[in-house]
Amino acid sequence: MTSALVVPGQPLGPAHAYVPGSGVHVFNGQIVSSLVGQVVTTASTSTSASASTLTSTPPTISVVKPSVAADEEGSSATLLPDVNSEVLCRVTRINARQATVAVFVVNGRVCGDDFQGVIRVQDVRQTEVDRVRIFTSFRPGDIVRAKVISLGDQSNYYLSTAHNSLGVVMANSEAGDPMYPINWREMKSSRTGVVEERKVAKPF
Amino acid sequence: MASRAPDRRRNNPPSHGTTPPVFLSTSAGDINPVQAPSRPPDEIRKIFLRTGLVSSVTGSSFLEIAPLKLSVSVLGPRPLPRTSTTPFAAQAILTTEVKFAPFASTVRRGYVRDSSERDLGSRLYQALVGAIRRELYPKSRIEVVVTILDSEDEGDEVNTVCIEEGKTVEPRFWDVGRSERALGVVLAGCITAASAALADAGIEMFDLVSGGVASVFVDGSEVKGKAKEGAGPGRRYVRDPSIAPLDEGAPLATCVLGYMAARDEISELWISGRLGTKSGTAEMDELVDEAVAAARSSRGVLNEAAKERIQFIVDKAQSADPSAVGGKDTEMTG
Amino acid sequence: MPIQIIAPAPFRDAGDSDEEGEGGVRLDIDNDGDIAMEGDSQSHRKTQGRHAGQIVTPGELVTDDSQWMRGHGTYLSTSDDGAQCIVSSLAGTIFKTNKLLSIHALRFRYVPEIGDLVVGRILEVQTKRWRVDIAAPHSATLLLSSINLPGGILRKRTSTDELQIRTFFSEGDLLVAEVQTLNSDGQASLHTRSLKYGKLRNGVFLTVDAGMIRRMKSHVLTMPTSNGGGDVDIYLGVNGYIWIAKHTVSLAEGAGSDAKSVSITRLEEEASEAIYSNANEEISPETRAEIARIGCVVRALVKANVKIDEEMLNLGYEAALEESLVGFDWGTDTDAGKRVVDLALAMRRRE
Amino acid sequence: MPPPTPLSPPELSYLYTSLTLSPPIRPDLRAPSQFRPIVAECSFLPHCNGSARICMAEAGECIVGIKAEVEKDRTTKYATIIERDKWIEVTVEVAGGGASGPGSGVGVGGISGAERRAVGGWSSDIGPVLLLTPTSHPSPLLLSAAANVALDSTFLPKLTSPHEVDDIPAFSDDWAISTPLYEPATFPRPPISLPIVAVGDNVFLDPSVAEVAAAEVGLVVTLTLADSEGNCDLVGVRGMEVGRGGGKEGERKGTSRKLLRQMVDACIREAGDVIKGLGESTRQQMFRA
Repeated sequence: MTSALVVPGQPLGPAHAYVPGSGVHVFNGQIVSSLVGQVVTTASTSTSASASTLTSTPPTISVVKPSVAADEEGSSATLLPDVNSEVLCRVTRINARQATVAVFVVNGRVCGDDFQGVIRVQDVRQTEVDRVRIFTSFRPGDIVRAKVISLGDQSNYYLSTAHNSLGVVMANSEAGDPMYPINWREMKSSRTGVVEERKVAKPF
Repeated sequence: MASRAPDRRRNNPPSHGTTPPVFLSTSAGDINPVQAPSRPPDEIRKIFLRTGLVSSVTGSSFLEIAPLKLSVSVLGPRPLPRTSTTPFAAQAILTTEVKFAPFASTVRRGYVRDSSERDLGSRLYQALVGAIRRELYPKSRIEVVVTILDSEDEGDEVNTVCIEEGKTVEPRFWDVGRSERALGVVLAGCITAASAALADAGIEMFDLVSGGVASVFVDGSEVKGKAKEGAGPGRRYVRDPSIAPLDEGAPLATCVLGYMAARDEISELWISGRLGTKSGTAEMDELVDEAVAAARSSRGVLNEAAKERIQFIVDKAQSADPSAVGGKDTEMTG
Repeated sequence: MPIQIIAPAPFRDAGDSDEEGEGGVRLDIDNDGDIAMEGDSQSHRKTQGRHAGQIVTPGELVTDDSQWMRGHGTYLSTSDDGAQCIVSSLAGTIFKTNKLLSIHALRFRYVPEIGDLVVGRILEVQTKRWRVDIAAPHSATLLLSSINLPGGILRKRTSTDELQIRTFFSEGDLLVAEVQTLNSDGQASLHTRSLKYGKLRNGVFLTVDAGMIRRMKSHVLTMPTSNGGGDVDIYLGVNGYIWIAKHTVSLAEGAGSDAKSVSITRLEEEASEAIYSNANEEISPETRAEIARIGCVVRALVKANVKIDEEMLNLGYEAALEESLVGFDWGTDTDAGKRVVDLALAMRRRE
Repeated sequence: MPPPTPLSPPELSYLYTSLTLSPPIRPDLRAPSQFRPIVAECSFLPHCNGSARICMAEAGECIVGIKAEVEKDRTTKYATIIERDKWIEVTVEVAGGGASGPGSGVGVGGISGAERRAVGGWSSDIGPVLLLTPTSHPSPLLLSAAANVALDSTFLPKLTSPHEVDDIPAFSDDWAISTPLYEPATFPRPPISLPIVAVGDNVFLDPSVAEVAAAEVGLVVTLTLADSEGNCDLVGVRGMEVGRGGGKEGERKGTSRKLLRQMVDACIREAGDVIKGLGESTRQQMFRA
C-alpha cells in the first residue's frame, strides 16, 4: 500500500502505533520520515503460530524512495555493503594470506565506486580450512561472488566465500581465455582445454 | 561491470563534443541586471529550485534567487580514500565545498578556494551535519559540492571614497555589513539547495534544512515597510534583503541561519552587525524570528522541489503514457 | 568577577622558592627513599657545591671529583686542566645513589618498563591487535591474544574474535593494562589478562606529566570519600594518565566473598558479558562531585610540583575538605588549589 | 599530526550526565559562567604597534601582534587618509595552522566580523601565533582575548603631513606623541568573543575541550562594551562546531530559539566584566611601562 509523497522531517504517525521500518526515525514520540518517497505500511508478518501471544504487532511503516529507471545512473546512491550483503567483486591482488578484491555490485545493484575488501585464507571455504591456498582459489581478474562478514578495518570489508554458492563465477585462464567450471574446484579453458584450480561458485 | 576509476585530479572535458549554447537574444538591454521589483519587507524573493539536473552524481540541485545562481552536487556515500592516515569512521564523514565560479562576480575569482569560500564551506557543514543520519553510513563519505555560478556582487564600491578632480566625495552612508550580507544570502541559498540535493540523493536526514536571511534597519523617514510592533524604536526588519545599494541606508545587523522547520531547531547561526543588549536579547530575538520566518518561506519551496522529481518518477511508473506527465518547474514564493 | 586576569609575573628560579619553603619541601619529596643521601653529606661539598636536588642544565659541570660514577643523564668530559669530569646532558635535578650520579629530567616522556600499570587510549584497531597511546615515544601494542576474551580465559581464540575486534576495544576507548614485554626499540606490549585490568568506565580521565606520578606498590587506589560520595577508585597510570571513577566491586573481590560457590570459569563467563560494555553504571551526583574534587586535588598538586602518591592524594583530599571547598567554591576561587596544597604539605610535615 | 583521538563512549556519557545535572558538575568544578583564569601580557613585541600574549592553563597560549600599515586605496591608486570614524577592515590570519579540531576558525571569524574600527587610513594586520598544547584546540576565547588586549594596547604614530589625498602621508617618529587606536574611556571598546556550549538545559561559558566534545550546541558570541555603564553591544554570533557526544541519537540536532536566547543572555551578562577586566589589566601594564 503506498500513498502520497513525504519529505524528511514529516511526521507519519505516533510511535506506538507502528514499528519503524526503513527510511524513518522516531522523534518526540512520532514516526518521522527521513527520506523523500512514498509511505509503505505492511501489516505485521507474524504468523498464526504467534497468536498464542495475544499482543498483536503493529504494522511496520517505512518510507521508500521509488527506484528510478535502470538507465538513470545514480539510482544506486545509498548503496553500502553491510554484514551479510551478497556482493560481486573482482580480485585485484593476491598473497598467501588473503585475496584483495574490489567490490562493484552490492545486493544485485551496481555501486558507483569500488569498495575494497579482502577474502582471508580462512574464509575461502567451509571445510578443510587448513588446506586452503589462496593461489589455487583465486587469480587476479577473477569475478567472485562473496558475502560480507564484517565491516572490517578502516580500508577493507571482510568477505567470505565459505558456501557452495559463493566463489569464482567468471575467470580467464592464464592465457587469457574464458573458462567454464567443471567441478567445485576446477575450471577449464574454453579454447585450450587447460584446467586451472579455483574456488568455484556452484552455478545456479 | 564497474567502470575504471574516474580521474579526480583534473576537470576532464566531456568525452564528446559540445555545441556552444545559442541564446535567443543577446541585445544589450537583456544583459542589464534585472531590477528587482519592490516587494514587501516580509516577503522573500522568488526561488527557482530543481533537483536531479546532474546525471553523473548521486544527487544534485540548481537554485536561482534573483541574481544568485548556484548548483549543488552530492556524491556518495562512497568509500573513504585508501590512505594509511584515514581513521575508521563509524559514521559517514561529511565534506562540504563551496566555490565561486571565476565569472560569478565582477571581480574575477581564482580557481583556488579563498578564505571566504572556505568559510562558507565550513558554515554549510555546520548547517547540514546535524541533519544527516550519518550513523547509517559507516565507513563512507558524503561530499557536498556547491558551485556558485552567479552572485550579487559583494564588492565594496559603495564604500569606496570617490575622488573627482582632487575632491573627496563622501559616500552617503557606510554600508559596513555589505560583504557579509552578500555572503549571508549566498549561504542561505547554499543551505536550501544542498538540502534539496541531499534529499535527491536519497540520503536519510532527520529534517530538511532551509536557509533564511533577515536584516534590521533603522527606520528612516520614508517608511517603505511597516514597522514591526514592539520592535523597539525605529527598527525595521527586512527578510531576504537585497545586496544592491539600499536607499534606506545600511542595515544595523544581518542574521543568516539554517533552520529545521519540523523540529524548530536552528542548525547554523550567523549574526553580524550591531545590536543593543539593554533589553537583553530582545533585539536579537526579533531578528532571529524574522530570519526563521524567511527560512520557513523557503522551506515551502524546498519541500516542493524535493518531491518534484520523485513525483515525476512515480507518475511515469503509474502512467501508461509517460509523455502525458511532464516535469513542472517549481516556482513559487513563500 | 567571572574571570580572573593575572598579570604576567617574572620568572622565579628555584632559589627564590627555596626561601619560601616550598622548594624545600619538594626537595624532601624528591629525595626520600634515597638511603645513601644523609651519610654522604661530606662528599656533597666535593661536587663543587652542587647538592642533590639542585637543578642543572645540559653541558653544566656536575663534578670533577673522580670518586663519582657517571649515571643516566650525564656524560664524561675533559675539563680545561685535562681532568675527567661529569657533565649533565639533561635539564633536571641531581640524584645520587651511593657513588652513582644521575640526573632526573624535569620533564620527560614516559619510558615504559615491564610490569608498569598504565592507563592508555586506543589509537587504532588493526586485524589482530590495537595500537595504544600510553604517552610514550612509541605507541604500545595490545594483542588480541593478550586480553580476556568473553567466555573465559580457557576459550580458544577464534577467527570470529578477529572479526569482532572492534567490539572489545575501538578507537578512543580507555583501558588500564600492564606492560608485558618491551621490544628492542622500547615499544611496549600490553596485556589485560587479569580482572584488575580492562576497559575503563564510570569516571573521568586526566593527564599529568609522567614524572609527577611516584612509583608505588599499587597504582590502583580506592579512596573513601565524604559527603555521601562513597568509594572512589583512582588508577594512577605510571605513564601520567589518571582515571578517577566510581568504585566498582571488582570481580576478583566479588569472587573472594563467595568463592566457595562460584567456580572460576563460571565467574569468567558472567564477567565476560560486562567487561567490554560501554555503558556506565548509575552514578549519584554526590559521587560525581567527589570524583571532580579529587580531580581538582590532582591538578592542584601537579601545579604545585608535588609528586602524586597515595599519601599526598589522601592528604590533599582531606585538605580540600578542610578548606570546606564544597560545591562549586573550587571553581570560583582560583587560589583554592594553592591553599589546599599548602595545607596538605603542612599536614604531611606534622605526621 | 594525526587527528585527535575521540573520547571514549563511557567518558562522554559520564561528562554528558554530569553536565546535565541540576546543578551541573563541571570536571574542574567551575561554575557554569566561570572562566578559566588567564594570564594577560601586552606590548612586549618591539616591532608591533600593539601586541599581546594570553595564556590559559589548558587551552594553551596565544601571541598576537598588530602591525599597522598605510594602504593604498584600491580604486584611486593613491594612498588616502580617510576621515576618522570610518570603518576599515582588519584581517586576521592565524599562523601555525590551527585549522583542525572543533571551534577552529570560529574565533577568527568572530573577531574579523566585528573588529572594524575607526582607524583612518590604517590597515591593521592581526597575526596571532598559537602556541598550543597538543590536546587543545584554538579556543575562540584565547584568540579573541589576545586580539582584544593587542588592539587595546595599539598605538599609531602621529600624522604630520597635512591632509592631502594625493600625498603619501608622513608620520612623526616620536612615539611619545603617538595616539592610541582605542582612546581610553571611549566607547565602544575592542570586542571579545565568548565561546559557550549547551548540554541539556545547562549552558557553560569557556568550555574545555572535553566539554566541547560532549556538548550538543556551541556558539561564539562577540560583544563589545558600548558605554561606561557596562552595557554591551552584540556584534556577532556564530555557530561553533561541537562533538555532540554523549547524547542519545535522534535528540537535539540544532538549537531551539529558547536555548539560543539563554546562551546569548549568559554571554551578555559576563562580557562587560571580561572586557573591563582585560582593559584594566592592559592599562595597568601600559602605565607601568
